[in-house]
Amino acid sequence: MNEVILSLITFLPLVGVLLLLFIPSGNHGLLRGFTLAVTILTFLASLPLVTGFVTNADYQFVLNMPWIQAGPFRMNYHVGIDGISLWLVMLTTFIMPIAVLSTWTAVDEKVKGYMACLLLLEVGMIGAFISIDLFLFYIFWEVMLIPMYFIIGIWGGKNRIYAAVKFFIYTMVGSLLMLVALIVLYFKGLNLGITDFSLTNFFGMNLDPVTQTWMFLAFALAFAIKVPMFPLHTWLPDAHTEAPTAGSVILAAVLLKMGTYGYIRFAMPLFPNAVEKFTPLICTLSVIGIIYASLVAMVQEDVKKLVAYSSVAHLGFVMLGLFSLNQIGLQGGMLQMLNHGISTGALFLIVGFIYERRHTRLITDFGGLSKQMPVFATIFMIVTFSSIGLPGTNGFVGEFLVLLGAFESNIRWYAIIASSGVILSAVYMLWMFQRVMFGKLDNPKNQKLPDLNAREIAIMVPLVVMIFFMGLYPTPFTRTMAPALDKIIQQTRLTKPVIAAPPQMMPAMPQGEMPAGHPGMPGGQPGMPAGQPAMPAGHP
Amino acid sequence: METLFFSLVAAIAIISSILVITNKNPINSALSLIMTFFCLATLYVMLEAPFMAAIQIIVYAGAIMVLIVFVIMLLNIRSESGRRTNHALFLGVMTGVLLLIQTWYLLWKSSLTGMKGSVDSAMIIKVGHTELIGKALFTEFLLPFEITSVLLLAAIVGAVILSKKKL
Amino acid sequence: MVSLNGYLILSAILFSIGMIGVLTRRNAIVIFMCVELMLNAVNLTFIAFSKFLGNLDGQVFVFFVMTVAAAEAAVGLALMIAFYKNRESIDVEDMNLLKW
Amino acid sequence: MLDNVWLIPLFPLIGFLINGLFGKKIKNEAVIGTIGTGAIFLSFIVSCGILIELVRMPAEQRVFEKVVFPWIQAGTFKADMAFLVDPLSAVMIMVVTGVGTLIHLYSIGYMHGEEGFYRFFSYLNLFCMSMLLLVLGANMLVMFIGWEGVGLCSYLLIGYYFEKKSAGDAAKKAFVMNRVGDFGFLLGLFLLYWWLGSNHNIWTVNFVEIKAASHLLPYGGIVTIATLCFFLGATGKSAQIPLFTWLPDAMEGPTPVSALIHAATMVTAGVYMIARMSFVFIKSPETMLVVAVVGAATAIFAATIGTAQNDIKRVLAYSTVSQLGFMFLAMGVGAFGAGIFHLMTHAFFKACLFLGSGSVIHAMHHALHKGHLHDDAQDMRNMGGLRKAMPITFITFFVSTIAIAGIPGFSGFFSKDEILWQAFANPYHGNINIYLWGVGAVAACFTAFYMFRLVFMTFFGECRINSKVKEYLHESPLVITIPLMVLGLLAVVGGYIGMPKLMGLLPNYFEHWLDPVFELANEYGKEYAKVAHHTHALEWGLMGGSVVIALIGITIAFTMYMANRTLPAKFVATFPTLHRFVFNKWYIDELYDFLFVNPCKAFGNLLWRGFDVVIVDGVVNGTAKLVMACSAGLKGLQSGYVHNYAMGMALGVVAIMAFYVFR
Amino acid sequence: METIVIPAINMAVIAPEVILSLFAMALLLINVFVKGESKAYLGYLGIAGIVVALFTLVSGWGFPTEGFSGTVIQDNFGIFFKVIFLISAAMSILISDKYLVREGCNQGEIYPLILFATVGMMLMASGTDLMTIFLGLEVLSVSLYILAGFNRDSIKSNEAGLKYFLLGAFSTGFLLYGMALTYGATGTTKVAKIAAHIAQTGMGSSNLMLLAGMLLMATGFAFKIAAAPFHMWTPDVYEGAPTPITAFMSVGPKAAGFAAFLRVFLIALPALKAEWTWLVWVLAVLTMTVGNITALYQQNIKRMLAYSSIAHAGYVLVGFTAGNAVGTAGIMFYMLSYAFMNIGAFAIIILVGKKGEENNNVSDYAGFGYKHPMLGIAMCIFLFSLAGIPPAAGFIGKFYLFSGAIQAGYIWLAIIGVLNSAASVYYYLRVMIFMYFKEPNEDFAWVKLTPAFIICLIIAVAGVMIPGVLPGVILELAQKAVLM
Repeated sequence: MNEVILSLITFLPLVGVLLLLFIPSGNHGLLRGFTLAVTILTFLASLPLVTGFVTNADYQFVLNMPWIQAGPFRMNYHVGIDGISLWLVMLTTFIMPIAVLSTWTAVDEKVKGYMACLLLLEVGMIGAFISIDLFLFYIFWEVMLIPMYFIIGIWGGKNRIYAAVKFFIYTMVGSLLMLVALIVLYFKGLNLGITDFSLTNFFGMNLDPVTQTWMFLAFALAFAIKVPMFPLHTWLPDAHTEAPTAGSVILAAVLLKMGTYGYIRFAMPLFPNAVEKFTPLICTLSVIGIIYASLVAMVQEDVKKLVAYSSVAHLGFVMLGLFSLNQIGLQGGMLQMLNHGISTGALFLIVGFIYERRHTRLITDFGGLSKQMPVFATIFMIVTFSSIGLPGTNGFVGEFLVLLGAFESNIRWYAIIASSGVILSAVYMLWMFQRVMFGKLDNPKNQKLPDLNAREIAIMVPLVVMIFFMGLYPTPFTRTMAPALDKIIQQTRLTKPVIAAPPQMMPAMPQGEMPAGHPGMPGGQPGMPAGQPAMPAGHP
Repeated sequence: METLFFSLVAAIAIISSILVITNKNPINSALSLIMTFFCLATLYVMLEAPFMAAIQIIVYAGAIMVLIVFVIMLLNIRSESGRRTNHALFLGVMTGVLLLIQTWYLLWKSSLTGMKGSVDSAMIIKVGHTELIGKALFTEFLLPFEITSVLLLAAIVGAVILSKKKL
Repeated sequence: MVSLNGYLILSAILFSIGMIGVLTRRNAIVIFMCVELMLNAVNLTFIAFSKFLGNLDGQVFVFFVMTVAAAEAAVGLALMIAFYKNRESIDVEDMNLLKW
Repeated sequence: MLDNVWLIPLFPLIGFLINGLFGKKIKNEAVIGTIGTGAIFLSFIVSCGILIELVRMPAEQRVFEKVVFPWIQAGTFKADMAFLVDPLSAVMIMVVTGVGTLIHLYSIGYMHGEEGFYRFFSYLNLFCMSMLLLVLGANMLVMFIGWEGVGLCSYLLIGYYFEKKSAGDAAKKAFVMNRVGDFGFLLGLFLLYWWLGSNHNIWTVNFVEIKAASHLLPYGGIVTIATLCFFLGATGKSAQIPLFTWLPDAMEGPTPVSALIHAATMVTAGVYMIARMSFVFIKSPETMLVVAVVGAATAIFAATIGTAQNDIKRVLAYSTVSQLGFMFLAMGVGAFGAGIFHLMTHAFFKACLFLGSGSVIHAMHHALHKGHLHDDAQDMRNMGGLRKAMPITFITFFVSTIAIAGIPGFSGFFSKDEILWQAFANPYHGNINIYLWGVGAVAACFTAFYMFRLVFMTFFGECRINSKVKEYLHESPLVITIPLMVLGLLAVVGGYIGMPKLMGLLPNYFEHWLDPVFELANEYGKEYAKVAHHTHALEWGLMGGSVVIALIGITIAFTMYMANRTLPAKFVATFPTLHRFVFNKWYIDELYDFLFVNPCKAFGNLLWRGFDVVIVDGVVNGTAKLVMACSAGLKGLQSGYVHNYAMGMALGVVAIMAFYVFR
Repeated sequence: METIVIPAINMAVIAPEVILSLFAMALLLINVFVKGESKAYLGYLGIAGIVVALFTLVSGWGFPTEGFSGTVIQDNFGIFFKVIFLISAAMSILISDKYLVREGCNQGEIYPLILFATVGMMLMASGTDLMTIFLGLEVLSVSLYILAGFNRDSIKSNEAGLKYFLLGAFSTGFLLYGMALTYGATGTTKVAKIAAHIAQTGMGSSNLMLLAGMLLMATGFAFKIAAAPFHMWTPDVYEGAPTPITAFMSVGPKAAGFAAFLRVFLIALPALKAEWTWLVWVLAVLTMTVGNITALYQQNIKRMLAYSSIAHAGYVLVGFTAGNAVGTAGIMFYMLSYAFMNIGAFAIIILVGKKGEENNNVSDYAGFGYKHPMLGIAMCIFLFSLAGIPPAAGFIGKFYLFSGAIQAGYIWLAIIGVLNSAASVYYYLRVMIFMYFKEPNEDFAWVKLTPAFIICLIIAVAGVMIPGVLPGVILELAQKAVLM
């Protein structure tokens, strides 16, 4: 059973698509209901992953079958999850039903195709998260593009074609270069006697630094575009603004995670030397991204664009966390991924709600909605504050750990600058919130707005619950991730940190966490001296 | 003596071929082309290939050129109205000259490296050129020979369907 | 006794002239004739080689080239006639419907 | 009992949930009010129980930590949801729950008939919960929850009348400024955590553990940086220079909010935080000095502004800022106990004052409303002579005013005088302390002045309110006056538990009570303290001096606003610029707008319109355009002419040959 | 005078060719008696012939046999390519009938001519003597000249035929000159013997005559496979020729060209590998880039696909550059999948087209995806496959080609390749933009699907998707068919 669960949840939606073809296109209710059922079923089917997951660093629920064997190539259908992918898969399956519900009424033409696209998208996303075989990963990675392209292009806003094409080609360029790097990697490995594309073969190949540099760049570019990192982000606002609500939600909640996931899973552990070389660059870009995106978000007139830019900032935090390369930072990064998935997803839903009602997203068209739609106001506020990172909500835990981790590692100064992003995020979010929800309800069009209906509340409730749950009790997540993250750290760190005896006052924590590097530790970590000037009288 | 004759023929061939491409009137071009063919036939004879010379006259000058002339007449094409633009002309000539220089250069530099065969003039005189060719055609190159039949068939069919009056 | 190079260079000259013709003339038939000229130049090369190598493959090849030339002539002229029917011209500058 | 400390924040949480989720359905104000008040009252009971239990314990054991559940665990980092009970937090919870209960009660009356009644109470409960988390938090992170939580609540409550743009702006301003502070707080936390961990492998944010490890911290250096960061956080929360401008604007909120959040509790969080981490702060003389100076400066600065305001609540707001300044002064000079003491007394009388002003505004508003007038119900120029109309309010208000002015026998005197004395006598800041004292004294003088100005303008003289609504003015209902009376009483007697031992009437219970908390700090302090001996005479003298100063302030107020009403106008006429500056709060808001807000927006616009769209996207689309241009060009080559194609081929051949033959 | 001894004739070697020729002639005869619509049956008969040929062909898999005194060979390499030719021929026949009727040039001769062309291609693929290859190429060309100009009444068709003819003859000249020089340099026209002679005399690039021969032959083949700068005829001819013929031309002859190209260069001229590798490298880059970039601007979908086919020739040349097992296998796999996807696309173009080559603009596809969901999906599959996006065969093919290049160390070539295919995505997407993102401007005539088309499309889709998801088998076969 365990072996097939992953394949099951991956291809269940595909089956759904096939069945969908037999439903008459006219019968929208049935189409929607069916799709919802499929997604929910997938979610339920994915629950055993959590319950059955054993907290250790290994891949679990592994299924490894030969797939293509020709010439020098061996590709296997090799899937499995560890602490990292587990939660991303869960996030995906969790978001999908919500996404389906979100455009229940908004999309009322070509419903069949729409639902089919959503389901195909789910296939791609889950597949990418669970595949261990690099080739398989690439396949799924590309497959994701197609349905998203159609979702944006067919059901999107007025500038949708530009956005869709931009999205597609932008991503294509990066991923194709990654493909080249992939093949190079494989042939390099072939000389070292690897037998197939399984990721696990490629660790510790100790490629020469130059090769690593090039290949890291190729991988990093592909993922940086998806993240998106600072100079490569411009596709995001367009895609987000044009996409229908569900599209934006999935894009923000899951697709962007592909990039960061790619970093933590592939780019970093595969090319340690390159990572060491490029950490400053990437951190710089992330920090620029944080500040830059925040400032730009501040002056947006379009709510959706604002949220889009805010997610650029949030993912900047994630990247910072990942490249702090210590347990705290990585966990922070991972949590931040999930949080961003939930909070920003929720924000896009909210924007969707008011867009459905008013068919405008300009901040200036709103104002004083709190009076008219209190429930909406409450939820909106909760989500806003979770996105700002208020303690007690999920946003805080992630952001805090990221900054702490970064601060602990030798990218301290970036952390300090990035922390100011915390202020900026409050500025732009609250300003937007105030202009939309506060003030006089003077626009006559707004005076008739109905408050959230049952469906919309049903959509938001799970998200709100998650916001608080993850904010108040993130331990289940962190605990399961820890071992896998440690493995990543071990693979990525060039000089392995001295293993610290856990401080006395801390009760036993999972075995895996022990080696989590404490950069500052005496003789601990190469970057430490670089960090010293930061602390004038710091050291005894 | 022979060299002199060769140079004479070669000169004629070259001149006539130049006429082919300079003549405004297609008919004249055709005639000068036939002239060239005759020269080539002569050279074939000098190269101890009488049979090739014969079919050169028969097939080329006889069949193909007649066909061409016939078509020219049929379509009664006047001489070209106005030449190509000068720079196109210049470019063409330049290209040709360049190619010539290159080929000339590399032919000059290179010698005959192919493996020598058994056929020499004595044998040709003894056996007879036609027979030798025939033998080659029907033994070693039987398949290509057969292919030509398909080729010609296809060509005929094509010619017919393209130009027959009523479908 | 004329050297091989004599023949080869002669054929090279003819070949180039033929090519020039193709590049500079506008009348389809003339262009075709120039192509024939090029083929003949090649034939000369073949036969010269065959003579000096002392094997007949080259001459056999020439034989086939002639056949091909004949076939091409038939088809080509047919095409020209067909074109002429529709266009009242076989000037290549008039073959400009298909471009870009 | 101690084990049930978690109940304290729980009750308000429950209250919040009930009112927040079902308040709209309940509608009945009585029920909602009872739930809200009841919740906080229950925590008050529990707090009392805890206090009593603590009192019973021997002094040195009075530290208790309660872990509720593990919150964050990541690598070495571990933060539990844990509460710390010790004398300090005991005092705080008493203040918070006690004053909180009264203000809840008051609100029932004050907010009567507001449509967002339930909303108000749920927010209020939420605030109490956050505040209690803040004071009870056993580690910096739990404290930080509360720290931000109160920020959130103040945001919500200031923005309570969200339809007023000013309210929205004020709310945002408050939150953002707090955020700036929080930024500092976080950095300080990072530094401390990282330094202790990396150098001594003690990875902790828990106060007790840090205290245990504090001997490892160096004097100055890293600690200075860290504590300065923390202090930035404190300034944000407690409205000190430079981050004080949000507090006056915060008066947009309902008056009970001003009383609870912006006078009694939240704004004192910064003080509390410093007290909580006294053993770290004391290790950095520089920081201590900065704290003291900033405190003194704020005290005088805000006081000056307070003298020129006409809005009754704004005057009180500036007075609050000024009083907080006193508290920081106390912290800065190492008089932690005194600071906390002033915190408590201030909570009493300032809450009383705010509620009193609320009662006045309530009455005024009521009256004006009856008369269908639209005069400003908060402008003191419309008031006057209210003492006849609303005696209870007047008495309580007057008592509190005396208290804050520092007239002997009232609580304010004991605390403030203690601070001034410590400022003078503190052993840390060498010879600056005389200036600290001087500034403090002047500030005290101003305090007395503007407070009495307020009283005179409001309650004395003839009634300046539009005559036809005079008869509508009357005392507020009991539910409002009861809290006033209680607080008024506390304002009088509250001080006696912290009576300077000099007077010898009573032992200074309060100091002793807090000693176990601060002794370590004083221990460290000795490291660089210069012991100076001050005679009792001197202390007596200064005490007298401060009294005199207060009296001077009062007399000036009297002469200007009772005896000779024309003086203020004259004054304004003589020093127009000065007055304009003072009246406009020294143009600080404008300055900040000019320095930070507008540049940010402008820069953001530049980045977006200029950089993002033009350059970044321009590169992308430019590439596309370029390729398309090439496409057009190549398309042009495809001329459709056979000889061109042939030429292409021929050139190709020639080129290839050339490359190979002549290379 | 001695008698001529005819060497043993091993018919098995050329059995498929013979069968096809016989069927072609039979069709020519029958054609006289069938009239009008029923001419379609000629096509089906032709397909029957192809199927028979196919079976005889595959039966020879695994036993390379020479024949006709070394002028022809039947080896896996040849067989693999021949299968491609046969498939493309069959599919083109399937889609031609409807078109011919619509365009009013419904003459039965088209089927035998397609078969003749196929014979020519097969001879190119299996010829081991320059003469065989040359003649096969001529059979192919002559038939194609006719087919291109097949629609006599359409000026475009005439023009296409004539242009193709003139340029084809021109390029033949170069090819021949190259063969002549090679002959001179080695003294033989047999591929194997050439290699042997080169090997034993140890002549290499130093021998300018041989070098020039190689280069000129390369240009000749480059013309056939439409590699830049010898590609310029392609768009015009593809646009002008009858659509089914375009489909056929874009696949079969290209593959045949590659077959001959590969055989001559890999078997006869391995000694010059260092030389021709660079030549091919340059050709590949030029071809990909020119093809893709020019395609971006095209409005006429036939013309667009013409440029795209140029680009694909470029990709295949990448595999050729590699010149290793992976690359060659990649070429075969790619040509096979290309046959399916391209002919599939053209089939849909025929369906959408109207009389007189109308309705061939990209903009005419507005809303097509909604009018005909199934056809729309099929078109998407073909286009995505052409764009090289998984899980379509096109992707696997590209993957193999580029892998070959990378394995041989031409990483930059691979990078240029992938960047090209990224650019190419744009114009394939453009079609889909019109199909799905634009509302139908005017509702066009309901496309009538004949069974032939349905079969053709099903085959095409299957041929794109199945190798896309499970390419293992075919790749293995391709590996077995590699020369060397």
